[in-house]
Amino acid sequence: MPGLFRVVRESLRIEQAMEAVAGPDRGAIATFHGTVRDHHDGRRVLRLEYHAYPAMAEDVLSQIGREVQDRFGTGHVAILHRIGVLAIGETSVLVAVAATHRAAALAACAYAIERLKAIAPIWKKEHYADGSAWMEGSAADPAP
Amino acid sequence: MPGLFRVVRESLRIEQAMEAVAGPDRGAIATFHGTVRDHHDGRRVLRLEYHAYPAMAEDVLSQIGREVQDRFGTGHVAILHRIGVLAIGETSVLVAVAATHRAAALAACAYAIERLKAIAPIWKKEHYADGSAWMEGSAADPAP
Amino acid sequence: MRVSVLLFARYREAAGAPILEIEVADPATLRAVWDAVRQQVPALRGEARPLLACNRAYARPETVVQPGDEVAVFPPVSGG
Amino acid sequence: MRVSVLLFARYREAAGAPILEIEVADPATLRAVWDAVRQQVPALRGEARPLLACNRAYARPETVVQPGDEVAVFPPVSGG
Repeated sequence: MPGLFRVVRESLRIEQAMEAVAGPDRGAIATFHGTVRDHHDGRRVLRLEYHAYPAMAEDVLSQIGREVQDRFGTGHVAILHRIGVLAIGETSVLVAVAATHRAAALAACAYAIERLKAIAPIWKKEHYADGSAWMEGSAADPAP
Repeated sequence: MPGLFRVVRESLRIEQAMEAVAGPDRGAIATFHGTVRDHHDGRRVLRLEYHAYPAMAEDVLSQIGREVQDRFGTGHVAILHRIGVLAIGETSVLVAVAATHRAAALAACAYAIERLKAIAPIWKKEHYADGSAWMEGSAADPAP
Repeated sequence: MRVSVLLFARYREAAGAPILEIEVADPATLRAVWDAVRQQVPALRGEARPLLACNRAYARPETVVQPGDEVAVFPPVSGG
Repeated sequence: MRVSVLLFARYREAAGAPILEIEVADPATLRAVWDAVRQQVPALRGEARPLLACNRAYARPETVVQPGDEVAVFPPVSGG
């Protein structure tokens, strides 16, 4: 299956995700970039730290790619997540989906980022001027 | 108002659109890229030619930016359309929307490309091995 | 009243020119302008869905054209 | 039966180590493994929603752990 599913420490580059999904038989590419915001719930954020269970996270991202194939009919999916300490404005996650038509590309891209947030074993820690806090999601337990 | 709305002859670069919309208070950027496909309705396409009413097209793209602001609450929108002759795989249109949260960015991006296709005074001509044909959309007359 | 009409895409190819200079009775509506264009370009006589614009904005056929207005007619759009 | 349990994020900080070696009666379920982890790490005793994984896939508490399985426990995820 085509596709690129990685958890990495280096800066994420949109070109890498685009190249992994583009092709002459596809007319549409939708992408999503999560970037580090300088605030959360009214509190000033200085930087973020992402931690992962990398081997399982890459398996889960690949699984999301298979779900996209089943639901939207395209296997041209790239999902990249960065870990480590990120500064404000840096990209923490990148999703790119290419498809023949735009509706599938746009819907699949939105689906993939929702699924990533619900099931990828990755955690975010927010750092403030006076401390830090782990974020924990509220999604249902992904166990089958 | 922030935003970038252009009809250009040069290659479209995703970096230009991203830079125009990104910022430290926004955690999400959604993009859409329309690229030239090598087929349409079962027919092999050799290249595409885009023609526009450039001054009006840029006004219409700016109007779409204002619609996005009204509906999705973000003015961080870039819409770039290329004109001239494009080879297979080249990008004909680029939309980027940044917002505080992902739902708004994703929905606004999908909205902007739909509106562009419905109302921007731009036309596509497909070139085949044995001729060419203007494409014409089926959207309702945009007159108020 | 003399009006310069911008043509685009297939209409431009049909007319063989990007701009047509037409004469219409004053005051003229966009509908009258379009009728004069079709008179001058036989290939456009069968057009069912022309889009009309005045000063770079879509406009209805009833719109009255003022001297100096930028008037354009073109087929349904297909960008993206 | 000896099981190595991978911990992540807040659980790792609570335990002060990325891996815990625990002893459980054979055959052991993931629930028994988690109970043993909580026994060893008092700070995790109040955890209501641990996620459990076996061989890099989410698994239910009833899952029986085989020797050599890669077992992990971690809090609700928050990537993106």
